[in-house]
Amino acid sequence: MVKIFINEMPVEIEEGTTVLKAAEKAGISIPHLCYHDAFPPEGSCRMCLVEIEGLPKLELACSTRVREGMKVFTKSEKVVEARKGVLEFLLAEHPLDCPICDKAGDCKLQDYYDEYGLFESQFSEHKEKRAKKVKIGKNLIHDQERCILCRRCVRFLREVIKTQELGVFERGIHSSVNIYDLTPVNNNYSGNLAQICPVGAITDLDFRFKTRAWFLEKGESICPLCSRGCSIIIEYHPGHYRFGVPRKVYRIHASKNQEVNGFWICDLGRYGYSYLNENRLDRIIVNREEWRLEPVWDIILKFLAQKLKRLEYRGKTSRIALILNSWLSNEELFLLHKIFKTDLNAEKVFFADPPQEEGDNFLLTPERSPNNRGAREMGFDIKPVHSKALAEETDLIVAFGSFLAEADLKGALGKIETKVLFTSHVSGLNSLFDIVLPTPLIAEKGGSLTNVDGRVQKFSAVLDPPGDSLPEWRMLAELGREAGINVSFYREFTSPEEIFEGIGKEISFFRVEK
Amino acid sequence: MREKILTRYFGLENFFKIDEYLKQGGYQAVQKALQMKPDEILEEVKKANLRGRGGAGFPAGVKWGFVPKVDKPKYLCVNADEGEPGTFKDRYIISHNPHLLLEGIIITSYCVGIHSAYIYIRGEYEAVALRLEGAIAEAHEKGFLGKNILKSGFDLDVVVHRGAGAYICGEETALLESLEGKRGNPRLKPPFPASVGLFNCPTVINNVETVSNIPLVILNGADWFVGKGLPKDGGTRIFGVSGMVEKPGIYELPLGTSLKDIIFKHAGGMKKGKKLKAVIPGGMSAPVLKADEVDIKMDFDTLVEAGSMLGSAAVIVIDTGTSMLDVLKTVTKFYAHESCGQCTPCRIGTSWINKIVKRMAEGKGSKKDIDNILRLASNILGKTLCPLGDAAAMPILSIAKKFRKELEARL
Amino acid sequence: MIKAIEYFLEIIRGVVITGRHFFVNMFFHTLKVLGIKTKRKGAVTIQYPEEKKKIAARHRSLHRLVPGENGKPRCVACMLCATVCPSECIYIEAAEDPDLEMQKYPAKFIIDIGRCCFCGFCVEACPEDAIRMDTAEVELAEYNRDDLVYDLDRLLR
Amino acid sequence: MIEVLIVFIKIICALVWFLALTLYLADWVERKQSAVIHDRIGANRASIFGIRILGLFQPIADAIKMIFKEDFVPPFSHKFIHTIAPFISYFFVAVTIAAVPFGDSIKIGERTITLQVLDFNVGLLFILAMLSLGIYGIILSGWASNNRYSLLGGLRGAAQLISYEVALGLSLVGLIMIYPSLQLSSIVHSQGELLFGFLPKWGIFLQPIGFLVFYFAAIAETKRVPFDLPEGESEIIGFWTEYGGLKWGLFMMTDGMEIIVISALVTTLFFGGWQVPWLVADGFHWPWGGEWLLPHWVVVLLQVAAFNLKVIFFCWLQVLIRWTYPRFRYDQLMDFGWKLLIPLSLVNIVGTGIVMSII
Repeated sequence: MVKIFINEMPVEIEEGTTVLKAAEKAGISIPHLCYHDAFPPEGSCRMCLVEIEGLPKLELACSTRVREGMKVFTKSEKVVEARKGVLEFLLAEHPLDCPICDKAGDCKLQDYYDEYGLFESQFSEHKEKRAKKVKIGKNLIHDQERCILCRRCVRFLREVIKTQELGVFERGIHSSVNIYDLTPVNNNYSGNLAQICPVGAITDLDFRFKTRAWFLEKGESICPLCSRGCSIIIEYHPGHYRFGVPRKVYRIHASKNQEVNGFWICDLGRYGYSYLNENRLDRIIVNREEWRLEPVWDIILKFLAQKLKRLEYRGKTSRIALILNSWLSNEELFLLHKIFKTDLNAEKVFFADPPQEEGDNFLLTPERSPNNRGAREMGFDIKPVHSKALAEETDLIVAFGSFLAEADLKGALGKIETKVLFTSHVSGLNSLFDIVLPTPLIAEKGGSLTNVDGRVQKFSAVLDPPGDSLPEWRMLAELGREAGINVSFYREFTSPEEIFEGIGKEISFFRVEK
Repeated sequence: MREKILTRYFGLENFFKIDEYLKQGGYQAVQKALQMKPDEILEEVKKANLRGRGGAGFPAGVKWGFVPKVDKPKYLCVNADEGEPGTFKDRYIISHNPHLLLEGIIITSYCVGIHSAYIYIRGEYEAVALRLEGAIAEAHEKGFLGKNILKSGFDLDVVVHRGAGAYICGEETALLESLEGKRGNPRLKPPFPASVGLFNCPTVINNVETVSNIPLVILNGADWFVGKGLPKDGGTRIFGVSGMVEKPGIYELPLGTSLKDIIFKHAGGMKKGKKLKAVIPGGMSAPVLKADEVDIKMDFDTLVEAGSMLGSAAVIVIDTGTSMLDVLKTVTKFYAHESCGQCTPCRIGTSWINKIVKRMAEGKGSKKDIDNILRLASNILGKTLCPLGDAAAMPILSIAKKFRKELEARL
Repeated sequence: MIKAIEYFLEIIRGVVITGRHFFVNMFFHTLKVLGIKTKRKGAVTIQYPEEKKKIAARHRSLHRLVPGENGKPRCVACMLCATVCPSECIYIEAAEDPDLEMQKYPAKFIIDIGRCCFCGFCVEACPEDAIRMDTAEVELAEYNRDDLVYDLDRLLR
Repeated sequence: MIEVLIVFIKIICALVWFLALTLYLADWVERKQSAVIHDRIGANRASIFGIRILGLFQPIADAIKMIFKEDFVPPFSHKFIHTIAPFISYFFVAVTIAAVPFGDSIKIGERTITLQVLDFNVGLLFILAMLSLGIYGIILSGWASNNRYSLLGGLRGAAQLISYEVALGLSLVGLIMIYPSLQLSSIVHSQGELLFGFLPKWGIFLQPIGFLVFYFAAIAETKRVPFDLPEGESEIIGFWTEYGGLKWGLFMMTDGMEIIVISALVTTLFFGGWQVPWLVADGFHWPWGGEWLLPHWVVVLLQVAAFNLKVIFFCWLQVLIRWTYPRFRYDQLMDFGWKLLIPLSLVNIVGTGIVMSII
C-alpha cells in the first residue's frame, strides 16, 4: 500500500495501480475515452492528463503508476486547460449532430463537453468528409466521421476475441477504422463493439434509431439464454399508453461482472431479447368450461390444492406427473422438489429444456437454459419427457414453460384428467391444457440461478410482469400452504430471500458462508 | 580548428569498399574492443560524454546502462530513418563510410550483449541501403560479422530494414512497431525500449552518427574524444547546411561552433544578393532563429537556453526573399501529412493548423487566425503521445511569434 | 361613521359606473339599430365566426412539419420535441434514411392535439426548424378524440 | 259561474304575464344588460330561419334546451324530495302573484273587475308567508342531493333567508302603520292621495328608511349577487349542484320570478303600485290647477302601463346591482342583516310611531 494525494486528499492504494484507478477509488472521476478497464492503457485520447507535482509535463492518468507520496491534481487550471484543448480538437472533427446520434445521452464525449467544454467553436474550416454508413458487421454500422479513433474496438477484437477484423487505415487526419478486405465482424461477440464505443461511431443495427437513450429505463439482471449466467443490463421503455405503444425491451448491455463474464456478453444474449416482448401470455386461461372456474389466481390455486389433497387422501400421489425446465430459479425448483417429491412423492418428474447447441470457448455454453446446474444440485434427475410413461396412469399433470414439443404431448395428454400448464408465452400448447397460468420471465421476478460453474447469482425484477402473471415461487409457496400437507413449513416463505435461506438449511451446496 | 574525425576519409574513392577501409586502418577499433571487457567499453563510452545525435541528445552510455541484465534476447536498432527535413548527415555517413557504422554496431552489440542488430533505413534511401547491404556482405566475408567474430566467440547478425516512408518511424517506439511488422505507431512510454522494446525484449536504439562515433571513442580513448568537443558533450558534430548559402553541404565541426561561423565562414556565406532572414538550427522541428540571433554557440544547452534546439544539427538558412508564411505552410503541411493519427492533439491539431495556414496563404486569413494558430500549437505542445507533436508545435509557435508582423502583413 | 358613509358612497359610485357604461353603450347600440353610423361601436366584442381577429405572427397555433427541398419533412427524427414535450403528446418512430448522407427520417410522427398544451417547447427544441406553430389554425374541435391525433400527412404542409 | 271564469281568466293572464316577464326580464334582459354594462353584445345567436332580432329567441332556446336535457337524479339521493324540491320553490313564488294588484278596476258593461287575481284583506301577510315557504325548496333540494356542498348551500340559504325575513317583515311595519291595512289594493289606493296638495303619498316619501331596508332585504331574499351565498359558485357551488335540465330550469325560473315579485312588491308598497301621479278615475287633475279628462279605458291602460314600467325599472335596477357588486362574505352578510337592517327597521318603527303620535 502506498499513500498518494489526489487533489490534496490522501488516498491509500495498492502499489502498481494507475492514477486513474486510484482516483476512481477515491471517488474522483478522471475523464477518459480510449482507456477501458479490460485493456492495457493506450494513451491516445489524451483526455486523462493530470498534473503531478514535480513533473514538468502533464501525465496520463491511465498509464502512470502511483508512487509513494505522489501528489496528483486532477482539476488544476493547467489540467482543465489541457482537457479543453483536447476536447476542442476532438470536436473539431467530430460531427455535431448529437440530436440524431444514437449515442446521445450516454456518450462520453458529450458528458465531457458538458463538464469541461462549453466553449465557442473557433473551427471555421471544413470537416473531413468520410463514410457515414459503413457496414462493418452483421449488426454494426460504423460512422467514420463520428469516430474519435480511441481504437477500443480494434483492441477488443485484437486482445479479447483475437479475430482482428478491424484495423486503422490511412494516417493522420485521414485515419479511419475499417474492416480488412470485406471480411466483416461476424463473430459472436460483435455487439460488444457498439457498447464499448465511447461515442456514436459504431452503432447497433438492432437498436439504431429505434428510440433515444434517455427514454429508456434500465435494470440489472441475468441472461437466461445459456447456462453461463452473464450479468446484463436490460434497457426498456415503459410504454406510451396514449399511442398504444406497449412496454418494450429495446436493448441489452453487458454488465461488469469479473467472476463470470467480465465486461462482455455474446450476441445471442444481446440480441435475443425478443422473448421478453413478443407473444406474452397475460391472463389465466381455463379451457374446461364445465369446471366453472373463474380465471382468478386464488380460485385456481384453491382448486389445484384441492386436487392435490384429494390425490393424497386417496393415496394416488404417484399418479401425478411433473414437467419442469431449467428456466426455473433455485427457489422455485426447491419448492417444487418439496411439494411434489418430498410431500407428495411424485415419481414422474421430467425436464423439458431447450435443446443443446454448440457453445464457444469463451462465454456461450452448449446448454441453453440458465439453471441446469441448479436443478441437478437440488436433487432432480434431469430426464427428458417420456411421453409413453407420461400417458400411463396419470391423473394430474403440472407442466412448466413453453419448451415442450407440442407434437409429442398431443397423444399423451388425451387420457389425463387434469392438465395444468405454467407458461410465459402464447403457444399451441395453451389449447392442450385445461388450465394455463401466466408466469413472469427471469427479468420480471426475483430469485437466484446457479450457473454452469456452480456460482449462485441472485437477481431481482427489472420489468413488471405482464397482466395476471404471478411469480412461480409465490404461487408454489401458496400452493404448499393451501394443500395443507406441511403448512408451517411453507408459511415462512414470502420472498425469494426467505426461500433461499430455507434452501441453505437443507442443501449444503446453497449454504451461504457467513 | 577544423579537424575532421568522422568524415576524415570521405573524399577517398571507393572508401565504402572494405579493402580501401582496411587500408586506412579500419576495423582496428573492433579488434581492440573485442579484447576489452564489455563493462570497460561502457565505462569508456560513458566517460566520452557521447550524446545521442538523433535529436534528443541523450548520453549513449547512460542509455546502454539502462538495458537490464535479463535472460532474454537483446536487440540493437540503428535508426537510419532520417526523415527530418534538412537533415542528410546519416546518408553521407552510410554511403561514404558504411564500415565505420558496422564497426560501431559490432562494438555496441558486444558491449551490451546483443546478437542481432537492425538498421532501420529510410525507404527513400535506396542506393544507400544497397551500399550498406554490400558492406555487410563484405564484412561477413571478412569475418567481422556472423558467427564467432574474429574468433572471440561473439556472434552478431546485422539486418537492414527499409522503411516505407513514414516520418513517424524515426521515432524510436514507432520504429520498433514498424520493425515488428505492425503499423508504425508510437508506443506509450514507459516502459522504455531499453527494458521492453523490440519483440518485448530490451532494445538499444541509437542514431547512425552516434554509433559511428563509437569506434573513434574506443580507438582513441574517451579523453581524446572529449577534447574534440565540449566537456559535457564529447566529439564533433556533422552540421548539414542547406538553404540560401553559397556552399550547402555537410560540415564536421566541433560542438560549440558559432552558428554565424557555420553560415558565413564554412558554408561560404549567403548566396549572391541574398540577405539572411532566419535560420532553423536543428532540422525542421527546431524553433526558428531570427537573423539577429545567429551569433550563438551550436551546442545542446546553449540552443535550448535560446529557446531552440540542436536536434539533428541540420541548419536551414532562409533569406529575405522567402516568405515566412510559405515556410509556415511547408512546415504545417509536412506535419499534417506525417502525423500518424494515433493521438488526438497531433492528429487533429496539425491538420487544423494546416487548414488555417492554407487559407491564410490564399489571402483569406485574419488576425484572429494567428492567435488561433498560437493557441492550437500550444495545445499540442507537450500533450501528445510521442515527440512528433512537440516537433510540429515548436517551429509553428516560433514562426508565428517571431514573424507575426510579417504574417499579418500577408493577410 | 365616516367610514360607513364612504362605504355607501362607494356603493353608489359602483352603480354609477356600471350605469354609465350601460347608458353610453345603450346609446350607441340604439344609434346602430336606428341605422345611424358612428365610429364608435357599443361593444368591443368581435363577432367570431363571421369576423375573425388577425392572428399575431408570434401566436402559437396548430403545429406543422416544414417540408424540405424534396418535399419530405425536414425533420430528422431526433425526438428532442418528444423529449421536451411536457404533455407527452408527440410520438415519433424513426427509420433509416436510404440516402447514405442522411441518417434517419420520421417514419411516424404523431401529435395528439387533444393532449397538447401549446407551450411551443417543441418548436424551441427543434434543431432543424422542422416543426413550427405558425399555421394560424386555431379551430381544432372534433367530434371524436381520435380525430385529434394528427399524423405525418396531416402535419406536413 | 261567470265569477269563476273571470278568476280563471285572471289567473291565466297573471301567469302569462309572469312567465313572459320571467323569460324576458330574467333571461334576455339580464343577458343583454350585463353585456351592455360589460361593453359586450350578449346572446345574439339563437335564430329562427336565420332571423336573429337581437337574440330575442334566446330565452326560447334556453327553455328548449333545458326541457330536452337529461333529467338526472344522482344515485344515493332522496329521489322523491329531490324531484319535488324545485316544484316547491317554484310554487310558492308563483302563488304570491295572486295578491298583487296590476291596476285599479275595469268596468266592462255592468261588471266591475278588479285587476288583481284575488283581493285579500291580508294580502301582504300572504305574500310574506309564501316567500318564506320558498325556503323549503332550497333546504330540501340541498338535503336530498346527498352532496355535502349542496347541503351546505341549502343550509346557508336557509340561514340567510330566515335572517332577512325578519328585516323584511319589520321594514313593512311602519308602512302598515301609516296605511292601516294589510290589503294591497287598499294600500295602493291610499298612495293615490296627495301630500301637501301636490306630492303623491307614495311609500317612498313616507317611509324612506323602510324602503331601503325592505329593498336590501328583498334582494337578499332573491339570493342574487351580492347576496348569493347559497350558490357561491366559487366556493361551494350551491344547493342546486345536483340538478340539471328542467329541474334546474325551475330553480332558475324561481330566481327570475323572485326578481319580479320583489319589484312588484316594491312598486306596490313604495311607489304607488299602478298609481300615476295626479291621475284619478276620470283623468289628470294637475296640482297647479286645470285637468285633462280621459276616457275610462285610457285611464286603466295608463295605470297598468305605469305598474309594468315601474316593475321593469326595478327589475333593471336589480340587474344593475347584480352586475355591479361583488359577493358579501358570509359573516358580512350576517352582520348586515342582523346588525344593520334589523336595528334600522326597529328604529324606523319607533320613529314612525313617534311621528304618527305627534301628528
